[in-house]
Amino acid sequence: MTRILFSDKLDNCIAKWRSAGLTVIGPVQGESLSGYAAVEKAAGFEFGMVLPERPLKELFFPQTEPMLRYTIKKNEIDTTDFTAPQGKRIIFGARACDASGLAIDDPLFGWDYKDEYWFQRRNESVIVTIACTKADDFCMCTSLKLAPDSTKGSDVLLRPIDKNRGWLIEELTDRGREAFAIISDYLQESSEPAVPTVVVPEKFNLDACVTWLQNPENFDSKFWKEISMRCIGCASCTYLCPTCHCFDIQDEGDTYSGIRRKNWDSCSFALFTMHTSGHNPRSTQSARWRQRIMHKFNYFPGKFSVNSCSGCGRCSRQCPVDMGITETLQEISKL
Amino acid sequence: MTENIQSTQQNIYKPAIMKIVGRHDEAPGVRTMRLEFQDPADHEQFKKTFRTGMFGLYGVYGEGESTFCVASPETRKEYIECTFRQSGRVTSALANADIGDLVTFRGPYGNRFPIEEFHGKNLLFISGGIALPPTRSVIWSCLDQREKFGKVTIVYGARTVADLVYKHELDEWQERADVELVLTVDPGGESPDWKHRVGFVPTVLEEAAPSPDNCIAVICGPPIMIKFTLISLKKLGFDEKNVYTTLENRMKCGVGKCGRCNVGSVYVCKEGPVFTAAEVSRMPAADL
Amino acid sequence: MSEPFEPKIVAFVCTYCTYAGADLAGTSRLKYAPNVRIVRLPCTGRISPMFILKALQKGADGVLISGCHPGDCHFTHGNYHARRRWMVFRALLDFTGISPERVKFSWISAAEGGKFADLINSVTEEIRNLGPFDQYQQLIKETESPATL
Amino acid sequence: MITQEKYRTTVKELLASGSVKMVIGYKPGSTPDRRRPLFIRTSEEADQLVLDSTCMTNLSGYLVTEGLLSDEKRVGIFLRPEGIRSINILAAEYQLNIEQIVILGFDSTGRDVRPLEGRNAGDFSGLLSEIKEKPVQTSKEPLLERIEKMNAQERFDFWQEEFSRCIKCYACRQACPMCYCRRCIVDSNQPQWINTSSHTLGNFEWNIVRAFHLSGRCVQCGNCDRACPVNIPLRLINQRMATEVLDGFDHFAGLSPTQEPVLASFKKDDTETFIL
Amino acid sequence: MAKIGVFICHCGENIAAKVDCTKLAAALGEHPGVAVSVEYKYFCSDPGQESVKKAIRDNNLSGIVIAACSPRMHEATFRKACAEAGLNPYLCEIANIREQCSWVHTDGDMATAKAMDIVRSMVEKVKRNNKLQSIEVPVTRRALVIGGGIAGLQAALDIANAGQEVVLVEREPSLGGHMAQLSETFPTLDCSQCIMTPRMVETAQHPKIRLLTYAEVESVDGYIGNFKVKIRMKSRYVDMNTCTGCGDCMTKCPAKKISSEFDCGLGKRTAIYTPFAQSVPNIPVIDKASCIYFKNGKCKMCQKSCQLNSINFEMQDEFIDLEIGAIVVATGFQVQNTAVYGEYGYGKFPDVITGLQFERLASASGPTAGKILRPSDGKEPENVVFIQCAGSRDPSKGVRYCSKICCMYTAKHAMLYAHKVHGGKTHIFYMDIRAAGKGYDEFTRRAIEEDEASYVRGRVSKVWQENGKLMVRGVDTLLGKPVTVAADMVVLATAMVSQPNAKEFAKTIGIAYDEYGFYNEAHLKLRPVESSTAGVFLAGACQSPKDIPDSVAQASASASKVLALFSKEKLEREPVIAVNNEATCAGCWGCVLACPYNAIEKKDIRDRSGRLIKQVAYVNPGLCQGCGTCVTFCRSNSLDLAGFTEKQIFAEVMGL
Repeated sequence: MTRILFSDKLDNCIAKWRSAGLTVIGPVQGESLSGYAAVEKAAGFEFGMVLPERPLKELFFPQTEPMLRYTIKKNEIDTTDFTAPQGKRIIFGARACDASGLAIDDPLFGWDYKDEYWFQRRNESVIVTIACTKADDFCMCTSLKLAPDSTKGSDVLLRPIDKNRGWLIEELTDRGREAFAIISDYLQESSEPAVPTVVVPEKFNLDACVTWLQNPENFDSKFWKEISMRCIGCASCTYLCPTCHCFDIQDEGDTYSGIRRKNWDSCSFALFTMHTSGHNPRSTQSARWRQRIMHKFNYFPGKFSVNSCSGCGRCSRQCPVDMGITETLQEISKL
Repeated sequence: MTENIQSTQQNIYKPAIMKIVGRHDEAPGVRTMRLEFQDPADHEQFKKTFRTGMFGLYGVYGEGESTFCVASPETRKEYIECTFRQSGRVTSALANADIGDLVTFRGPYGNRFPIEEFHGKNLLFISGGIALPPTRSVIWSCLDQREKFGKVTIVYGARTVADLVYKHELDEWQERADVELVLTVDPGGESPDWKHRVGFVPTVLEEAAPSPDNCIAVICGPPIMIKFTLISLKKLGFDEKNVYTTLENRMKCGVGKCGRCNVGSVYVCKEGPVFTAAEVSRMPAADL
Repeated sequence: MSEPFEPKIVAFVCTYCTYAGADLAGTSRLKYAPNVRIVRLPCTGRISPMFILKALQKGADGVLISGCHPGDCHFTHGNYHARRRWMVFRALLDFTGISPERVKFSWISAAEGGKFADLINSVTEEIRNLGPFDQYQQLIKETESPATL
Repeated sequence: MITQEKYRTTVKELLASGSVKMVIGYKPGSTPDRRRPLFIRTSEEADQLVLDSTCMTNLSGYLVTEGLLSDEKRVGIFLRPEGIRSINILAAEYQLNIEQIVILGFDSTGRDVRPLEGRNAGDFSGLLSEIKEKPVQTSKEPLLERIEKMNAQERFDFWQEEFSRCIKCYACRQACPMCYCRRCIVDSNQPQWINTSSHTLGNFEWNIVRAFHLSGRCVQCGNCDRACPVNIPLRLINQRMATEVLDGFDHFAGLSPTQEPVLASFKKDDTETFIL
Repeated sequence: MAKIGVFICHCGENIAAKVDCTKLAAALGEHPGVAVSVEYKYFCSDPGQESVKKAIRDNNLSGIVIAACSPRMHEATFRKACAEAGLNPYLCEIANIREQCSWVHTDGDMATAKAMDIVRSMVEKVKRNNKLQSIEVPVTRRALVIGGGIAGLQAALDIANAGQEVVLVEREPSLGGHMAQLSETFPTLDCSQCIMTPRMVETAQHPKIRLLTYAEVESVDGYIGNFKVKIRMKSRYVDMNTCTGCGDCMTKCPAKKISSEFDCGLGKRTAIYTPFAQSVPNIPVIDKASCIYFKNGKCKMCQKSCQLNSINFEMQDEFIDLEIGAIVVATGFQVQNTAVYGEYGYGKFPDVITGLQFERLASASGPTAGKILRPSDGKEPENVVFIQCAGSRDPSKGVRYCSKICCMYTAKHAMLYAHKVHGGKTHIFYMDIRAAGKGYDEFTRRAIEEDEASYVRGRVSKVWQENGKLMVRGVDTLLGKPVTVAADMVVLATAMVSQPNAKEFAKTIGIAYDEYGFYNEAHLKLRPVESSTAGVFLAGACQSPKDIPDSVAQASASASKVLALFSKEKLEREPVIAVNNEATCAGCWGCVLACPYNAIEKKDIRDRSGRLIKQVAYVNPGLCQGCGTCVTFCRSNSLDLAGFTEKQIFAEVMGL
């Protein structure tokens, strides 16, 4: 027997969570773009899509975020902090790949110096993931040794039952249990089976790829130049990636006061690593694409023991020139 | 998992406010500034953590932050000295700042030269151009406790005589009996009254031929100089493990998050900037 | 009604014609509204669309740009180039919802002190009637770095 | 299909005769409806060439890849009429030598794709003049019409809503053949004219300045619009500006490789009804 | 981040009566970066300036803002004071709180608030000012005068007589220009050649003048003080060093029926020729197109006749490179091709001639030796009709402007005709009589009153031939009825137009021109003899239609400008010029097109091995005038304008 949350009770649950002070966030289909956003009613959700176009990470690591406010006076500078917005939230209907992405980035934001902007939000968010019953040509979680029903990064995993009538509940953490305790009145015991999760075919042999990447000889392989020839060097892959976390720090304001902000930045940009002298350690697009792949599958795991990719496929899905991690790793598999 | 991470309630991106108490020009476009902490708590933190080789982010609000080393030694922690070339937005703003003006400092960050391990050994410092500041921090850290080290040799070169920095300190080292200073400028960079060597640093180094026995080498310079100096040191018989260098990469956060300084699996801002030549040789992405 | 709304207007003018015209208004002791802040440039050819955006970011409710009449440019044809750019940029602003009523262009010669004073008064009045540029102020507010003009 | 086969042969001939060192075309993408840029240097690579109505990307931006044309050898490229206009502009702005470009022109209506006569930029001047006089698309896009009917406040709200989504990934810039600057103005930081932060104000500044820089240069190839991962209808602004310069200055971007840039030139009798 | 001094001037009561200067000074004193903020009654006074200087020295200021009157009043004063106090003069900015604040506002609080903004934004600007050095350009003291007509001669002589070197270039075989073609000149009726030829000779013999006839300017590079000019010496086929101008060759030349350009087709010349008898230099040239040898490969009569062996059929064009400091353009005009007026019958009826042709008829050295004879039959015309504005002031067929000299020369023609043909009758169709000039109106009155010229106010609609007469149909607007005059000859007062190649030539030297091809002066009123390009000056009818006195006056004015330029070894210029960031320049050359002064050049960037990496824009500091039009065009923000940099303006706006 498992507990089940029927879709027709979702409105009650939302109301309950909201009255308990939680902001309820989930997949929403906007007029021209889908993403995760706050809703007041269940009707605001769109569970039918394979994956929202915008990644979940932006709710934890927004594209731009104020950090400090400074005021320059004569012989005096005032600095005040911005903290991440306070308030508990529940992300209802995250995808497993997006939830995994959060877990992947935790060690990065936490090693030695803790980035409070990230952890403030992490600590106040409950991630309720819905296992996927649908996938598209770009999904590749299985290739990353994850799955449509991975629990990584989730506090609760829901498995859909037939005809979208509801979800079987699998509570994974205390935080998840607490959140679902709030709505326990609306949950029912049931033995109804879950709809099987979608089968996502494996696209490449990750182990073989990693071995190839770890071989120092391949750092200068001409493969990099060939594969990245059509890369135009935009940042749509990195910005939509649920794990890419690079950022920039910028001041803006007038000459008397302003804001220091943390903005997304990307290893795809030539200026990312450019020294003021003009020297650029990653001066070509192929060096930058190599960095992205190496970082995700060699360097990052070397440091944090986890691949910096959760297999959502957004990089390939959105690429203006139809590139992406999938293609690159597929090609590496062939080498 | 996330539950275990405890908030330290500290904004790691908030800098300390510093007052400029001294400044002077080293070479065309190159300036040294001495900064003092305004908040004693910030100063205490600095005193606790600073060791030679570490760097900081120096900033001007409205313009941003720029990374360079702490050029003063770990034996003198009452102030911070930094030396920089005016080139970008932040360094231009810093160069415009006057004595009495306020700037910001975040750090010290990164790893350090393990100078305790250098005790009893001979030291060879090799530096080029504007990269003398990090070397200078180690040099003074050692000279301030001179008795703990063996022979000290400094090889320093610049493109032209005008480009040599810390000229007054070069004079001081020149005077000292317990320091051997080898100065050089690139061919064509000499002035009529130049009494020292002419030639590129690696060549001059090979001519000076310091002994690798019981010797630690510290190199700081532009990537191209480091590349050829490493080759020269190898020729002279230095073990890669006894050669230290620093990698200078573009940085923004300084705390291992923003991804900019990433070289291979290394975040230079946290695991660097000090590396042994042995470590550098295993990092193809260092692009030396 | 409380105090009437005092619009904040930034003007970018060329030094040879309009700035001199403004000086003439002064020496003629003409009176006009004190809402305009003038930025002096060598020529209208130097006036970049970027300046307009920054004036708006600073919180201006209106922007005025003025230079020599066609044919009068001290630099022979800086104003002809400027005119094309303005036309294009103005259309762009219009299309993206910044009303042309908030960004005005004029030719004022060094002899037209009277025209300068009249223009400042009429532009000030028009923008006063339009009211504060709340929509833009809202954008600025979102940046957490509020306008201070 | 026939066009594709013919062109495969043409590409092979061009490569075999040594008259080009490379041809830039299309190959199948990761899904049936996607096409990828293809760089053909060998006969085998030519067999991958696909040419059909889904080949939308304007490939001309690849021509200004650093070093590609510096050996003075010729390069072939598949271009729609807009693409030909792009390379005309690139030539007019001295970014490439038009003599080095061998044009493999094509166009499509519905699903039919047909070749365009000619190999050199000059061969298409008649075609481009025709397009200028008689635009293929006569009816305005409904959304554009909707926007033009709005009042200023509504338009402002509409665009701020659109721009609020912008994430400053610069895919629009990177995909645009006209954005060849070594340093983009948004990366120019002394001073930082355009806020790099992707709050709505910064996004608005970025998009409006890019549109200004494209005024009189955009050929409406649609690269930016297709590249935008957050679906901002960027084409509309550029279309609107193209109409503006056509109506105002009779300037049809990319009509010839020697066309004067519209914003670096002027006529003494340019309209100035808007000037007080 | 700097040490700025703010000096708030009361200007007596002018500022202080409206703006609360004390409050202003106190507020600015609290502004970041302001080290000194003081007020004073008159900072422009000697003690005021001294106090500014003292403050600069005592506080080691890094910049100052003077809040006072318009920078147009005292910017120079305070910049000088800065320099005297050891501060770079360009670290001084003026905040205009008088003309643009205290004088124009009534509300004191509002005026004070506005003054505050003005001064603050200036402080923010000056913080970002750079030390600028005025630009010194070395000057080559050698002038190039282009055109050997009266304007060119005058300019060349004036400059040479002042002791400076001159190179005079004339494209025709002889000096003289149009003035040499004229008969007698208004309003004094003195013989044109009598006053012209001595000047030609003086020019040719002047030790400071290098005369290059039958030569053309091929290219002009460089900038004020430092032009590099290439001259094409067209091959004369006659050795200038040995030829004495004896004229034997011309006598022997069998090709004798070539229409003479100098005589406007009314006379003939040979294939080897000098344009006219008094040509300077008096050395013939071979007209290759008409020469029988060049056409058929046989003849060489001239070579055989030449005892000095001066004829050389193998001669080629030669090029001379010159270093030049200043250029006077005196390229003159042409008369409009009157064929556009079919109704006047020019070209159809041989006795319809232009004013210039009439000059040749009336000239003592002309084809008729000064007798007025009809071209058709050589008879003396008894009735002549003059049609004024045959081209001028006619937007439909001719030109919109007034050619300025036609009223006068037509009156002169009527007089000359009356003097030469007793009893001859003249009718002059005119629109208005424009006779503004010293002695001019009196002159036209004389034509009417003493020489009985019959002026008919109205236009001519048609000229046709009837019974051996030219019938001229016009309208007399004063009487309000049509008139028809039977004439023996019709003279058209054709418009003066620019030289046919004027526009291309302007591009060669890099100066601006108007829609008609006349060269633009830098400022119509205040800089009427300077072209839009520094170091290039204008003289004569190449700028606009002019009569002789005006041409001469402008030529002398240009000469004095050249001499002023040559009075120093170096030229000092304001350092407000554009500079390019070569690292970021994309080389699109939009700036090159946008620059009104052709000041932007393409510069090759090469690597160490000399391989061309890219081309970037280079702003020539000698040519740049500092308008900043290029800066605004530059999409990559690579160009910037010293003194009004992007950083400064950004700070000025953001500091408001």
